[in-house]
Amino acid sequence: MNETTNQEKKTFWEKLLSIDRRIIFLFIAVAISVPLFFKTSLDMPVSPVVQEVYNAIEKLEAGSKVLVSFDYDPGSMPELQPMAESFFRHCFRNNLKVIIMGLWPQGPLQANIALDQVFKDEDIKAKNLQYGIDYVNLGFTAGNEVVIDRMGHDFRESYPADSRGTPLSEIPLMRGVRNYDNIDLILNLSAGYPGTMEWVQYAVDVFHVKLAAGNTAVQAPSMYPYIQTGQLAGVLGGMKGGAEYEIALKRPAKAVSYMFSQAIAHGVICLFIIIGNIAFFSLRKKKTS
Amino acid sequence: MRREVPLILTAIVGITMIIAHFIPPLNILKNLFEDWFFIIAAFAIYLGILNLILVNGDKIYKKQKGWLFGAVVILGFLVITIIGIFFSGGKSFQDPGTPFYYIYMNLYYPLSATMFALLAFFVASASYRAFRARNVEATMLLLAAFILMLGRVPIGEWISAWLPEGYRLGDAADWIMDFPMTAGQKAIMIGIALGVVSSALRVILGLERAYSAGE
Amino acid sequence: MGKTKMVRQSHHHVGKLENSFFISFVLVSLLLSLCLFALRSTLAEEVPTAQGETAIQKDSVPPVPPTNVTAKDIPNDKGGAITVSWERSADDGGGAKNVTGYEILRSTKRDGGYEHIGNSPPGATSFSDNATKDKVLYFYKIRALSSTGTSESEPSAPAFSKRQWFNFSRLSLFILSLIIGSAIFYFIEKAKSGKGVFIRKIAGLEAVDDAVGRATEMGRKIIFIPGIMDMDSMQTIAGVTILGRVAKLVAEYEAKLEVPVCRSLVMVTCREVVKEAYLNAGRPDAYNDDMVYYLTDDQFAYAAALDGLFLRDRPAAVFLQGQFYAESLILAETANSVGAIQIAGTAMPTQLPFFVAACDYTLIGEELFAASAYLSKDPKLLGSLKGQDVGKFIFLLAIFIGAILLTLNSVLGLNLPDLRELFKGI
Amino acid sequence: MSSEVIGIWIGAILTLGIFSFLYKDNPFYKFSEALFVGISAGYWFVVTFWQYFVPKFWDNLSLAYSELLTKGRVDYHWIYLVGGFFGVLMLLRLVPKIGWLSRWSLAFIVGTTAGLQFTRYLESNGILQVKGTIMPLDLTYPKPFIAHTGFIITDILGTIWCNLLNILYTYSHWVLVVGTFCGLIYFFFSKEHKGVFGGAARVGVWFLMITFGALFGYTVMSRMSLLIGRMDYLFGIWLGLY
Repeated sequence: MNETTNQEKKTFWEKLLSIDRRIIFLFIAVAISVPLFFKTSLDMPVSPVVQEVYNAIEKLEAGSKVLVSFDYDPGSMPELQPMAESFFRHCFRNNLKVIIMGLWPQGPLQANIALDQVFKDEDIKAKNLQYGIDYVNLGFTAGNEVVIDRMGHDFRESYPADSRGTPLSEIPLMRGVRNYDNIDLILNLSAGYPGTMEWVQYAVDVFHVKLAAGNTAVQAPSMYPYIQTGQLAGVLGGMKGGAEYEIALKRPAKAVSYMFSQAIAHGVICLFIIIGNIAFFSLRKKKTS
Repeated sequence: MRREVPLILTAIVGITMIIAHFIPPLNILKNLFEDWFFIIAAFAIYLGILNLILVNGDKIYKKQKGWLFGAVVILGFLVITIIGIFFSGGKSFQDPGTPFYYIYMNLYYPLSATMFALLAFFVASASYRAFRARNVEATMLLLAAFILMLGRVPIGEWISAWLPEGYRLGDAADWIMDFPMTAGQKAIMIGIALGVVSSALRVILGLERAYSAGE
Repeated sequence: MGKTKMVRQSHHHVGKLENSFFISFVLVSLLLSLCLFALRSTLAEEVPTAQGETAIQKDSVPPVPPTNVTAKDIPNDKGGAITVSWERSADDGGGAKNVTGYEILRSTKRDGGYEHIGNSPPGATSFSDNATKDKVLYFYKIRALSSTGTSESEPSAPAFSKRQWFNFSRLSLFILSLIIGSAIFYFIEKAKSGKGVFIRKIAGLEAVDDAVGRATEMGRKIIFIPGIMDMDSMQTIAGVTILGRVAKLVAEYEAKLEVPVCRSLVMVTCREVVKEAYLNAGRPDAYNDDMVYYLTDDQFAYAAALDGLFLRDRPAAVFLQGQFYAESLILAETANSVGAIQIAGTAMPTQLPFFVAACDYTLIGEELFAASAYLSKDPKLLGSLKGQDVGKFIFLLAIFIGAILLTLNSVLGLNLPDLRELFKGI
Repeated sequence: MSSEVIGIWIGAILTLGIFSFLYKDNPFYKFSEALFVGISAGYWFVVTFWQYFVPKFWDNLSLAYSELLTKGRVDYHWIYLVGGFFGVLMLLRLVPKIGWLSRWSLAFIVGTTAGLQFTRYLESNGILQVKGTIMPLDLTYPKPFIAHTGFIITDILGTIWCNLLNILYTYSHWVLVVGTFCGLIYFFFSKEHKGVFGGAARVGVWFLMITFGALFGYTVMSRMSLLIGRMDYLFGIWLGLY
């Protein structure tokens, strides 16, 4: 990969091409950190795949049941936590019933952290939401996609009790819920396996339930084929997706404020790519002449 | 025995799993086999752990270079294991408030998240090196990456704000994601499907059996 | 990326016979698909429906009862379940008599003996009864509940659940599995008879020899990483079989191999594979279990340890073959910074770009699964690659014909068949 | 200091330890790495124990045992003993003479994986993607575009850019179908990539390259977010600078 292996004195362009990568690292660190000190809010348009997720929730009638699966761990918090909060805000604002679960061991904990944040909002606090009636946390069950499959027959096959150990039959919210037939929408926050792909393959393809998702930016593109085939309603991709959702919801929060750092860092990388290409072409010109 | 049993077992189990997909009453086997897999893996982890301890223990015993770090590995392992198995309330070991959770949040999580965050730097250095317009293919790679990188953040909106709606960088990025990217990805996915089918068959037919032959 | 330079893997050119085989396969597949298509409608089940009479609207207290209660067997299952559906009560969704939920009642007689078997929330229109005895006739009633009283619907027409011995919604998948499977099988068998197969050159795999050779010359290690997933992933299995081929080369060259893994089962498997490879290369004494060792099950801790290993041991070649997630670039960039030749391969579309950007050679998706066959040069295994191509050909044909038919429909307003219907149940 | 504050300090120091690797390998990193390997190995061991071994093996068997004791009947939960049997075979590797028995367990695992993924991939990655690609090759005709920005350069650039995009928008469906088609042709192993076939394979490679570029560009965002999260932790939570 080394462009210059000859021992002759390197020209400026040659030096630039084989620049020590630690210099690039330094630029990135600065580009990310400095904007954090300026709390700036940016406006941006909402892309269609995000709008579709918003619409999927917005279309539900009050009292509809939404299953939210938390399939990530703290490693993806910066991207997915803002989405989780926005999902909860949206659901509670529209008086939807929320059933929380997780295919990742730490998932349901992330849900609790997000709930704590959301309950600080005045309008949601005013609703005086009650555990077991307005929302419930089923917790984690091991088994990955097998859990999804079994829930298609009966939730109780995977979750005999909620995360607090209360049998599902004793939870008012769960009484009318047997399987996906009784769920109006599944929201999935996913950072890998098991995640949205498994929900598509095992819940949507088999039991024909509606699904919308929030993904890390890495994962989101692999969901586009599923959106195109209608297996998935829409997807929020990474921090940008989260920020757009916050804007669609008219409730800017964390994701929107982080976007400034994001934008500067992208700019820096693009500049580096441009400089790299200028150096590459000036060298090539010199060689041919 | 040594050679035949594994081959026959693989073939029978593999074919059963394929057939079970089409015969509803056999579905129960799928769940059962997956549970067995988890049980086997739960047993096998002792082999891995034993190996880890032996390798690092050997380092300490022989006072090899960096033996102190070997001690850190073993100590870290023992502390969290003993706490997790015996002192964190059994099955609810991950609940907030347990000592296991404390170690998780304050040691494991920062280490894991920081390792993950290193990617931000590596993405920058890799793109600087790889994205040069050497030929047609490399140029396409570069252009697609460039448009996506700018189109996904507000900078893209600012520098293309003078263009009419539907023609800005963000829109171009969306179009790339929706059509050429989806097309390329579909091709890869369909290829993978056939690759999996073919290697699964090779395994089931016993043509690819390095894992179970020998002696 | 693979250059399209070709190598002839064997002396025989397989000619016309193969082409006719291709064509006959396609014809058979189309024929079978059409048969199944025709068959499907006759196989479809009669759905017994009961036209419940609309309840007489009274000004009395209870809510309007639900209507149109129907019950039917859930198709293509192992039996023991019936779906009940109904139309909501007119009072569902507001008003003084607002429905607060539904109770599902079941009996084996139309006129009485109904038992309460479950609840549904307001707004619901269906319920699956997962506790039926097969081949027993059941009648269902839905009772609407409200704070002011309850009302029952007319009973449904009888329904019974039955065990289905074949899932007809997956028939097209079944036929396709058979066709592709037998194509692969056919070409494997054919290769056994000595007829060779053309396989195009895959640049990443041509480089394996060089990489191992270079490591031998430099006297440095070769590190092989079979992904981060367990043995329940086909990609790990593919990676491990590639390890077998690479290990044999390593043994022949007398180079040094190290395989750090992150799953215990993978460790056990890799040990078997490497041991076997050394045995086949005639150097069983050079093998020792320490070449394959376990680090940790954790994705990033594994990456951290490998990064340290790369910097301290400066391997000459690094193989990354298997299922990778975010750690792909952490590994590839660090290995690149110490100047190792990197040959990567994965079927994770999201990680391929990083390998393409940071590694010298990358096996893309299907190439990963083809690699062990390619490296083995075993005609039987190469035959299976040819079989895969039949699958690709069928898919290409389906896309081509399907798109043309639909285009003709939309441009000329024709009513030609929609090929997507073939895969309806999936 | 409360345990929470101590926790934040430990977290911050370990964060810096990992970051120090970016400069060069050093004892601080080596310590963090060793600690990470040890802790994570223990973490997953504990998780496997409580979330797989106990519920899937132990609980099922104790259920079976109690059924036997209380009701005197052999119920189906005993079947989990088979999984345990394979698990024990695995551990026999520690006994060199009969270590080969572990291959039975491996054979079982490999067979299950091969069988399960055969149908799964053919269905979700194969048939469904083919089905999604079958679509009418409709054309959409956006309006031709002439820019009026008041500057000659932006007018020209804008007109070129917008009309270029217009062409692409017009052929969107073609791009999807042709891209998938040619991409698949690239993967053919048994046919030489030359002539028309080679041309199609070349176009396929272009599509793969665009796909990789787009995926890379798209991912940059996610990676930056992670670093933002860490920096926020260091500056905001640990140092409390803002």
